[in-house]
Amino acid sequence: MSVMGAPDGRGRFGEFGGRFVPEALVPACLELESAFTEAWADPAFVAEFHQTLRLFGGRPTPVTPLARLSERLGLRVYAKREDLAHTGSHKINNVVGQALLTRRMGKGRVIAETGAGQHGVATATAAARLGLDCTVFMGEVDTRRQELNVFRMELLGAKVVPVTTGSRTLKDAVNEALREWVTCVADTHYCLGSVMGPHPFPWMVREFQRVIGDEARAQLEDLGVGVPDVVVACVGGGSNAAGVFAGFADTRARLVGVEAAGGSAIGHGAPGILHGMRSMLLQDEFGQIEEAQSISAGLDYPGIGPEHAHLAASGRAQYVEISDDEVLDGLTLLSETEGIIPALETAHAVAWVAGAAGNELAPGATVLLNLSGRGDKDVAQVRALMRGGG
Amino acid sequence: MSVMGAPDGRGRFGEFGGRFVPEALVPACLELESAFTEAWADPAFVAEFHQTLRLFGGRPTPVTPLARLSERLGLRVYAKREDLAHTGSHKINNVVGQALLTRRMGKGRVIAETGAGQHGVATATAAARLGLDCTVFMGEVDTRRQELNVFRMELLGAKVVPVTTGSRTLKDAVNEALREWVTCVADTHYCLGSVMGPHPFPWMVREFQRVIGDEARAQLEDLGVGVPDVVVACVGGGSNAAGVFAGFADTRARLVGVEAAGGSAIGHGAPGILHGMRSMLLQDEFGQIEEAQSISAGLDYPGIGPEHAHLAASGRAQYVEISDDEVLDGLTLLSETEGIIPALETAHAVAWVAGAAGNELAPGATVLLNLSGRGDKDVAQVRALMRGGG
Amino acid sequence: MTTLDERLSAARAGGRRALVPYLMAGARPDWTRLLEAAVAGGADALEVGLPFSDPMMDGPVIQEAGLAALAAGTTLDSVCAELGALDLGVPLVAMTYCNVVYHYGLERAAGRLREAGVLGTILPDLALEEIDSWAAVCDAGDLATVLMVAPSTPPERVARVAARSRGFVYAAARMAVTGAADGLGDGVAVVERIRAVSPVPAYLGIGIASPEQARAAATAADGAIVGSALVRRVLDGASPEQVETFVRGLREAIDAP
Amino acid sequence: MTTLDERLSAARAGGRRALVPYLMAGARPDWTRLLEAAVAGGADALEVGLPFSDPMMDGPVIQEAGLAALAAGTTLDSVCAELGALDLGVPLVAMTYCNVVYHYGLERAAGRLREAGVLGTILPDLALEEIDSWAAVCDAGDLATVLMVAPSTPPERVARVAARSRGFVYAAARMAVTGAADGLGDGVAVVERIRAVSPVPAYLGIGIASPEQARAAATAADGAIVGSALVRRVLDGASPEQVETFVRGLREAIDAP
Ligand SMILES: Cc1ncc(COP(=O)(O)O)c(C=O)c1O
Ligand SMILES: Cc1ncc(COP(=O)(O)O)c(C=O)c1O
Repeated sequence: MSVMGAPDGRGRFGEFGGRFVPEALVPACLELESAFTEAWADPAFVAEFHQTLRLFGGRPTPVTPLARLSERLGLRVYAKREDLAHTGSHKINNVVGQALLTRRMGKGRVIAETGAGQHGVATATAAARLGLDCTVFMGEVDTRRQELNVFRMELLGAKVVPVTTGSRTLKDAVNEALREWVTCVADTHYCLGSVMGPHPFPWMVREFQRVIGDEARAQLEDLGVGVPDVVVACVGGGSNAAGVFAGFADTRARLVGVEAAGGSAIGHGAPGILHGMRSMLLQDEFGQIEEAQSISAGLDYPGIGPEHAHLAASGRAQYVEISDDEVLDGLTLLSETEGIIPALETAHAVAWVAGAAGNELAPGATVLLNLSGRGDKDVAQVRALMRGGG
Repeated sequence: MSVMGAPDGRGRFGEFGGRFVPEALVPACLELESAFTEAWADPAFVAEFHQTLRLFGGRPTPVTPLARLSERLGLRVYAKREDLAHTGSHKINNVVGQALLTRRMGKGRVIAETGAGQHGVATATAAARLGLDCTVFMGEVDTRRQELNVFRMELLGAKVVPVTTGSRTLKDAVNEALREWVTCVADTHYCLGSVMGPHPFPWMVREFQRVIGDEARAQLEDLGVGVPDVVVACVGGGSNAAGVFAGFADTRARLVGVEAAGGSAIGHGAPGILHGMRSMLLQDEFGQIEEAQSISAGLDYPGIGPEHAHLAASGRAQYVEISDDEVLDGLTLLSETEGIIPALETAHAVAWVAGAAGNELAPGATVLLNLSGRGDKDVAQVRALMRGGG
Repeated sequence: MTTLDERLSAARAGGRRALVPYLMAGARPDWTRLLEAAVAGGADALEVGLPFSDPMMDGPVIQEAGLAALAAGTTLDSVCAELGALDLGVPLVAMTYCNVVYHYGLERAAGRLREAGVLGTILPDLALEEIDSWAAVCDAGDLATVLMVAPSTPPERVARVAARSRGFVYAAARMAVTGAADGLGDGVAVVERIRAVSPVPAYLGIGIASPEQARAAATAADGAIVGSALVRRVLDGASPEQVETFVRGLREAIDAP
Repeated sequence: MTTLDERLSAARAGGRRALVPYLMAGARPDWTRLLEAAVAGGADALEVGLPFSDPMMDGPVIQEAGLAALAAGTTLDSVCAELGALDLGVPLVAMTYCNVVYHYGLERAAGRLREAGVLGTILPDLALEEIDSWAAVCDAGDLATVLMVAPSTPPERVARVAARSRGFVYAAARMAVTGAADGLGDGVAVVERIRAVSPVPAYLGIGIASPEQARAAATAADGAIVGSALVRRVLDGASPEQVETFVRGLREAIDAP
């Protein structure tokens, strides 16, 4: 397997990945695997995917040279602007792909899990656009924390189901979506939100997201930058990182994934099995999954996509951590110097670049920062945090 | 003067426009007029403008065929997606232009007025990007209604000054910004937010916004649609409408501007002089300016850009009204059928298209809808309105 | 000690329809007494849940029991220690999720479970494609790997699943996670599909809640698995005697002529 | 009735430095008594504000007075009616914004004002480039159009503004809207620039608040305009006597040897 090529027949990236699901879901995963494999080899489907992203999703997103930030840090920083994609983050790439595939499979409904609501809103968006029914599972705690995103999904015609089991957050929303999927695989596709879950999801989602890296590679070429020294992205499940890394896996660019310190599956986790995949997971000494703790809902996941576990194990990518404290500085730095308020998730990557400038990152190094999403969704929270208001 | 060409030497579009400002501001207006005229004729400036919009602002924004809405309405509707531009609306086009011009004029600071905060956030954004100081005047009532936008501006490094005079809303913010400008014209540019104010603002802002129409014209050509039957846009001050109309003024396309019923300067106003311009204004029998009343803050302006007053007088464009009641239906219609939650402002244009389908708009008519901005900013308000929660 | 296959085949040969109640280890401090009560009520084998934080195949009732067990500090070790001290006289099958045994270590987990008297395991998130390493360890350690056949399992796959399953095949009566329901769902068809390709006993579970359902299930298949309906009673505070009575009701329905 | 030019030139020829207090019509029910008090205190002419909803050249004090006047129902007609009934003995200059007179109709407004005894107008938002139609009407109706020169007005433009101004030129002491301030700002330079190109009297205003400033202004220029400092007192409830006293203080400072 080439670096960031397709996984093996069992959906493995090295030791990680696989398909650990109840028998009831195996046929659906197999169906999905063959449907995706076939669709992705079909130029008509690929063209439809790219056309939908172009006409509806706002692609290509630009690569923006960040002159003032660069000067401040003594680096040459470029941002891949997923914040400009429809619905405000890279999430749209994946959901457009999966929604088109759902239609191609002859299914009329999608279900999805969501944490803060970004993937839920994106899924509801793609479903509305294609006329699919949509149900989104969201931890009850999150439905209260993010009631506006719940309302957004409802405006888009989706049904939001509060999940009252377990910790009532993202992890449990995934469980509940999987449980629901068991009951309706025949006519429903589970639109998973990151490069996680059972095979073929980690691979398929990465392929839908690789448009980020492929575009950026060409755009940096056009800008005369060529291959950057470093490509950096935040990592929750790891879809934006996988998408941008995919464009540079075969280059000499250093790949850096930035996890939230409180959700650092590579940094603090151990191999394990959850949500259909073998990967690195936060867990206790008995193999019980622990809850992640992060200022940013989108990084609040105790696992990481299996391909990242493999990239870490093989040394091709490096995974670092940023603590909640450092995140707000990253957010204000980019806002003030460049007029771009990043999502809290994205601010982890900004904070790492700022901290690494001058030491881990040599002066003048070229950095491609994947600006995975815009911060509008987080502004109320950031305000409360900065004012010490909770 | 050709339709939507440059105004005459006094900045008149027919009977409207001009420059009604205190003597202290006249030199600054003259300086701006010549700076803009010269810059706009300088290919280097124009190239920098377009490059900044491309690399930073997310242009070109796509034209999206709205298949499901079209089917629902029996029309062929296309949306120009300004909601995908950086900061979420067309406002970025204008502020990028003015910020670049500010730098070119050797000024280090911008001031701006804002109502709900969209233009303020956009101005703060462009200022941060270019390293300009920025102060935004915002009615005190609005700073309380839109505290998150105040915080956004602050994150971007801008200072927000609550305006406590008059009705403490947009109209007064303009007055206050003009008053402030009197005190600092030497080193400060007033970055006005729409096609209003004294010459050269209405012309200059329209020129910065015409990128919308120029792009859309070419994109509709590429899509095989050619010139649409109708081009429709919502109208507050009128910048997004002017921008998109400019691309089609020389065609046979019908141009329709949609005002909020409670802010309908064409529908219910009379000629008058305010904020440096002669235009159509809501005013009482004594020439006192009345407050506009609209569900959408961005249309809550008692005037309209002078060029629109002229386009209405000359018959080249038609101006219609949509009441607050109809707006929410427009918003949900587009959300559910296409996965795009429009701004409340934009929802006026959607509502007009929906209402006109089948009567004013013949079945099968091609419609270009200028999707001026995204609805994220309005979601909390819409939720409260729909739940009757106020 | 014999294997699960031997034990269950022996019963089957005697024409007996099996009743397999499910109980969650550690859900209550007296959980082992509930196992005894179930045996006294007429269970032929017991499914014992080892709690996992993220039980993706379980509905709300068994989730709740699992959380209670975890909150009480239940671990694979603590369960095995308590089970090892019992002599129930019926075979035990542990039901848990992959991560619990993988994290413990496959060989170590198999050894520890077998040592505690467990004869088989059900890991619902361990699909056929992923089973090899665990199955090898289990085969070597005389621990049966019970696999599931779902209504969605295509015929050719039923054959492979059945062939790889040990002790019995868990026939899922419906496309659903655990939880009480009505009727047998697709259970009869699932059992027929298994029967068509394999001689292995098929026990029908998922949503079997009442004596009537248990009887119908044990008639269509070789046995009935009753989980959430029993666990619900346990969570509601049923005494061991009440548990025994409930199980006896199932038993009698199954055995009625 | 004579023109503003004649009246002010006559005073100037006599060597008298003019004091021009500003008061907002309708800000208080007894506003005309305040005009009388200002005359009694020694005003040479009065600037009378006609309220406008959006007074872009005014600071907070005059804005407040204008809003109070509007709230009390003050209109161009109501002001003219009250002014017409007075005999103040000094020339009146109306200060308002374009829309008030444009909406009323230019000829009609000019006629109505002149009829009420007003000799001149200041429309601060009517720039030189836009003045022609209003100026033509005023010239025809013997109503003076007073224009402003600001510190930012370039020299060649000063000449054009001064040439087009009637009665006097309003020399703005600073780049600011109306409102009390310290010193004369750029006033001396502005007056010099006007003097260099035109014989028209120049009155200095914007931020002239105290007797000392009034004296300095009337020394540098041909007269001093005092607005916000007086209006502040009116809003704070000063009696006509107190207004008279305040104006007299300004007068005495100006006239002191
Ligand atoms: C803006 C943004 N960035 C990153 C993430 C993390 O997801 P992933 O690691 O799959 O890119 C999220 C998830 O919601 C997000 O909204
Ligand atoms: C999304 C959107 N559309 C329209 C408007 C109205 O402005 P204009 O008429 O200048 O386009 C605004 C103003 O804030 C806006 O935010």
